[in-house]
Amino acid sequence: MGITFAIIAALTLVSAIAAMSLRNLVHCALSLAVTFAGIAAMYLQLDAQFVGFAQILVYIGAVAILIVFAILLTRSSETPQPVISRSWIMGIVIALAVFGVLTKVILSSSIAQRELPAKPAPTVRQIGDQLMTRYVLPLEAIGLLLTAATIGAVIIAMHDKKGRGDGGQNVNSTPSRAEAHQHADETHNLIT
Amino acid sequence: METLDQIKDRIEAAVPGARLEIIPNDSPANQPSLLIDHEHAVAVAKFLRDDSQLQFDYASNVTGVDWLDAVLKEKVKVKQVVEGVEKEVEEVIEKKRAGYLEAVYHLYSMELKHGPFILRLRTENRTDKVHLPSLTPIWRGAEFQEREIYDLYGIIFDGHPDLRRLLMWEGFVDHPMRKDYVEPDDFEYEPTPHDEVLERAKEHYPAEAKP
Amino acid sequence: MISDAPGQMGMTSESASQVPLPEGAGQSNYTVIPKTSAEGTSEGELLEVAMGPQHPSTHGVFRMDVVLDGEHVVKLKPVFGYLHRNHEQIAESTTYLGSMPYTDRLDYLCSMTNNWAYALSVEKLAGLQPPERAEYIRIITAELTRLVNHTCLVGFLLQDMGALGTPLMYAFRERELILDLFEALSGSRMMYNYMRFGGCRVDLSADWIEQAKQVVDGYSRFLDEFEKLLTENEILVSRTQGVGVLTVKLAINASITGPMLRASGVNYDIRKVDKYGIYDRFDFRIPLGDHGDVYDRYMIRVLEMRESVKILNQALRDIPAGPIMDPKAKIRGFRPKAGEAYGRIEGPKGELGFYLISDGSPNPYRYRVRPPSLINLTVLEDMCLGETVADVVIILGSVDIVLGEVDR
Amino acid sequence: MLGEGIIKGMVETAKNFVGSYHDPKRLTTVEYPENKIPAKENARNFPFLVFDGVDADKGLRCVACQICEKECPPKCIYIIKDTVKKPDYMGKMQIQPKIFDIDISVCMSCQICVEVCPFEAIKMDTQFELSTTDRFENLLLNKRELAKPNEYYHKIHPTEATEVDERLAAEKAKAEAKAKADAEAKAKATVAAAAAKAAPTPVPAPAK
Amino acid sequence: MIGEFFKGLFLMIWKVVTDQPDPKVEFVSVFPATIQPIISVLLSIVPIIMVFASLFALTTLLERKGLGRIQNRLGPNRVGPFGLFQPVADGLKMLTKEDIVPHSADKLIHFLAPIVLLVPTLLAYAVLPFGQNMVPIDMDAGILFFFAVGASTELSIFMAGWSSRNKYSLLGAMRAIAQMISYEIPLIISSVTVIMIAGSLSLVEIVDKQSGYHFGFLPHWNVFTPWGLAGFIIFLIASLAESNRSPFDIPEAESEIIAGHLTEYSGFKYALFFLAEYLGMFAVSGLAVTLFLGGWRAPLPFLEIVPSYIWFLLKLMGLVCLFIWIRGTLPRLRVDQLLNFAWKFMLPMSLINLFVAAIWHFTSVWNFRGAGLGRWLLCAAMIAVPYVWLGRTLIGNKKITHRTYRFAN
Repeated sequence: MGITFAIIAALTLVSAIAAMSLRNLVHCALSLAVTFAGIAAMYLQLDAQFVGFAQILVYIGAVAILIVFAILLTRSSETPQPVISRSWIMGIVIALAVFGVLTKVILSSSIAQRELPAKPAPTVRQIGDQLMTRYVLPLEAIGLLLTAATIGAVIIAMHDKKGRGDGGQNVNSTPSRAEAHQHADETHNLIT
Repeated sequence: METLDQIKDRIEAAVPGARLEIIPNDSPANQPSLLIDHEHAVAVAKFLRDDSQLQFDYASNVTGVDWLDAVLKEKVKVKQVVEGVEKEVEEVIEKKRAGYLEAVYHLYSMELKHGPFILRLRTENRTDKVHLPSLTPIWRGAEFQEREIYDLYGIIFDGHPDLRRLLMWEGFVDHPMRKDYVEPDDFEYEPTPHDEVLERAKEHYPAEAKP
Repeated sequence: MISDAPGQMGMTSESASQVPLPEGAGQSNYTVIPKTSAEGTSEGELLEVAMGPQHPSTHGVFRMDVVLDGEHVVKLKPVFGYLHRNHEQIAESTTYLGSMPYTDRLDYLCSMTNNWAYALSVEKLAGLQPPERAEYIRIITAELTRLVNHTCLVGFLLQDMGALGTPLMYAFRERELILDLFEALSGSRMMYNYMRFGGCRVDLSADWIEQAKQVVDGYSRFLDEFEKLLTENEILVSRTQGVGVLTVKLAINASITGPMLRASGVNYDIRKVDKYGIYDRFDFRIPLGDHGDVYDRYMIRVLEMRESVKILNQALRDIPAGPIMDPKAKIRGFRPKAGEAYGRIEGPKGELGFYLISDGSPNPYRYRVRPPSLINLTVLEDMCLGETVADVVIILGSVDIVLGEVDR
Repeated sequence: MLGEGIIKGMVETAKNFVGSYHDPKRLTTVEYPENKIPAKENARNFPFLVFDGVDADKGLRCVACQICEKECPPKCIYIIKDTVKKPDYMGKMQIQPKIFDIDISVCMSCQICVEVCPFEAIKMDTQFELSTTDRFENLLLNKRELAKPNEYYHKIHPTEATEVDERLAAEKAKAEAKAKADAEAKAKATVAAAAAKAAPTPVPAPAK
Repeated sequence: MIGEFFKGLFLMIWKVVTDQPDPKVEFVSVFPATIQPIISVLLSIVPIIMVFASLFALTTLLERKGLGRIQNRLGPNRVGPFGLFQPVADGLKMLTKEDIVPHSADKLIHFLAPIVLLVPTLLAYAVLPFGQNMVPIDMDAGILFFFAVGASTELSIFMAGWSSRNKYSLLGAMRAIAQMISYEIPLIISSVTVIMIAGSLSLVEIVDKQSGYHFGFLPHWNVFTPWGLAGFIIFLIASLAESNRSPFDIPEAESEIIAGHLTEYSGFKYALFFLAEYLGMFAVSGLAVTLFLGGWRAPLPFLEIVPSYIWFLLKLMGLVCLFIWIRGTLPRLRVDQLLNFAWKFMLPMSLINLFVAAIWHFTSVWNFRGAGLGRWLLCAAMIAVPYVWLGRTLIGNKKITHRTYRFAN
């Protein structure tokens, strides 16, 4: 519980709150990225290099960008709602209740009772070995799932492209010039 | 290519009711032109474009001309009895001509590689009756040039798909290529050898132009 | 676009921005047009971008109001006039000779052909006939101008494609040699003011012809080098082939001229059709494209340069001795008879014509330039629809415009 | 189409890179203030007025006929005639311009003034380093600034200047010859007149 | 105290010059124990920043001169001898320029973007082994760290583009992100081949695996294997795209979208972007050197007397010169072509390359006569055939052909 941890935790929390409460969606997304970075920093502080870097690579490099893209590419749904919901008391009550239940469960579970094991030094090689031996089935299952998702995404994207009408190559279909093209088409066949 | 007279006859046959007039050209270039009336302009143009022997598929140059009100002097040979003998005497007749705006189309054929064939359209006057039928539906190449004529001469082309000013900005009032166009005198003052600009600027901005 | 009925909920009544606005960005310059149902199925909104007049690749102060769907163009309106100086009005208020230097400034890359077109028209109007040597000189200078223009154009086109100036610099290196020739001949590097009604201003020296021969010999080597650098380059090929296609029908109907027309496959070259000057004495061919895309326009220009080199070789070999001015021509007090004439030549950019009406006074009554650059832009929108922003730039580049001529 | 074109292009640029070090033909740029490209003989920039002899005021060839002023397309020449005739460097009485201004910020170097001048008085200069800090006053050149001696003209356009000098000399010789002939004719006429006066009654050719 | 200080300093410099291990030890021990870690860290960081910042200055000059020569110009030669002080002049100009922030910009994010770009770029240097005994941190998952920090630069480009409130900036940012995400995949997969063969994520170990020579002269660099060569080329192309260099400078395509996300930046912030871009290019070239070109190892045995970091820098500059050369030659791709190229060519090729590397790994047990050559040829063929096929389909889809032209008389 060093000072580093305090700083990182505070940063993570503040940015997480900002991600929830800011009104501008892009600001929210950027705050979320800061939260991800904070979590990665915590992993690193725990000497979990691989997980920390994977967190940065996946969450900041991919997920945050994905969110940002989603915000940019979809129709803006920035409705000028009031920041605080009218039923905020109910919300707080529910949040506190959930928090209490979770705390209770965690504290009463066997994890909390167990002694902290000696600090392991998991190298990447060990993680890899474990993944390839003990956890090979889950890994394969995840791989299959992701492949299926990728193929699905490709199919959806291809469908969308067809719907767009040959990438917009079909000039004649645009109405602004249809008239002019008509004039051109009126002309007879010509010349080589 | 057929001569202009032959073409004129053919057009008259093909487009009944078309009023055509050959405008001679005295210069060594020898490029006489054909004046056509508003009502049949599009039909005549279409005939010129589509006729198999003419095929004027290419409107090279489209432009406007401004003719002010003028007094034309014409020399006419008149037979007169002078001193009892009949003689031919040249007499100068002065004719008043009302001004008009004119659109000139130079047509060529890319297919048959002949031309030019010059088509003229005239407005009735220079002030209010300045409408002409647009030939852009026949030759797309006239699109920008007709816009330019509208911009610089103020001929309104009926049937033009997008008749806006081309070179001057929207909101400009006059038509700068007209012969009676008066340059605005509100330019930035710069000393020139003649200092004409200064003189005019002084009139325009009496207070500011004083050095 | 804010709906006035407060109860009406739904997507259309929201702030029309595609992107959430940063706070305090009320007066943003975004204009977002909701797509009408007729135009497409995609749910995206359209973005209107004004490319120009200070855009780096509009070749001057030219503006295109482009409406984009993502990166694809759905509407494009060219806007002209930023360089308008009413050239025709100026010419009508000065003498016939006095507007010769102004023609230099129309298309400042090909002043010689501008001079020639104007001189040709005035000669038609006044019935002058330049002597043979002058005709040869005119052809030599015009073909050199064609080399200059096409070389520059290819350089600019590649610059627009993002080749960081290397092809442009090679092009300018060669252009420099030709400009040196022109400077030695006419005294100026760009504004030649060289042709006169009924001939040319200065005679060629034997020395000049030797230099010109050297330059022309070196030119085919340069073209080989240039083609090695570019023609087969996969990036260039994949960026230009099939982009900005112009059909034959549209090209003819829209009065497209010059290399652009021939890239669409129409055999129409005024050098062959009108045989103005003495072009019928030379052996050269007209390259024709079949696809009418940007690549064809690029290649037609390269091939035309090779043909120009051929013409130049013949002209520099055969040029006869003799006078260079029609003895009937007058410098002072030039007043052609009343009448009109339209003269045209095959400029490097297309048909450059001058339409003159004389009323017998020293100034032309009507003076009109038929600007090939402007008229070739008629089909810009047709070529660009459905292409991407990057293509718009190279399509514009392949049209070959000079704003001095477009806006006049 | 599998990358050969790109490799070819790369080879070409590499050739140019190396070439720029050993082949001076490739490197066309000139480092301007230190090196200058020698001016071409036909080069033209802005007009100047030629004077003969040593005195710019006296020797000016210009006789203020104002043709160039009329013909100048951008109207950058401004001339006011002197009201009195002054002797030129040869001592001949001539009208000279009182004011002769050229606004070189307007001038477009078209050389039409040179072509229309019947007196070979205005010629094109090759001087191009004319930048100043005041675009109004310093770019308006007056008669004094414009006048340059005939030797300078010979220096910048030797061939043309020689031709001009020959033509002028020929014209002068012709004029002198004509003047001489005129003078002789006049003299003869006067002689004849005198003779005629001397013999008041017209005597028909003596038949005797 | 002072004597020890200078002695330590001298010893450190001597050890660096002669390429000995642990150069910092003596010098750091001069200081009190409490600040020793900080001194040690500073001694690692400061030289990196100094060296690469000056390398940046040098490269801008080199680039301008080299491009000039490629284009038959002289290049900058006015400031100082041979224009050597041109970068200084440029820097002064950048610093004294007005810092313009658009009125409607999101000020905070507009301000943060260059910093957020520069910091991860600098962090990437932490794991690169610059010399035999010079690696700031020998991290177990070094290469993963490199890619992790590299990935976070994308966000800053988005920030720059979005916060400027300029259409061109936004377009540029979108293009940049699309491009960087697409090319990150081949970049990573092509480095995975090396990781697979070396069996480690640590860059130091990867360099160690490339020691030794075939036949006494051909170094054991990965680039001299079929998968290594293919991987190197893929890596190079992808790193060109990652660092937004021509022909992939689409995010900054000046002829289309002015300067992309940099349009609204000026002065010092622009300089920071510029710096970060070049530093990114150095970092990614450094990684290429480490992965494929044997890192700091000398190309020939007798050249090992030259200090190792010199070799690293030489190889790095070689790659940078290659980048400059490419920049001076090639036109730019179009966005859709760029993405097509990434997904339809680079990605399959890098996957095939991964497979080939596995084959290479398993065939290493072959020990019959001519096994080495056979293995080499097999792997080369396994790369060349898909290359030709993929290349043809990529072109075939767009109906790109060699054209012939008609002539009319």
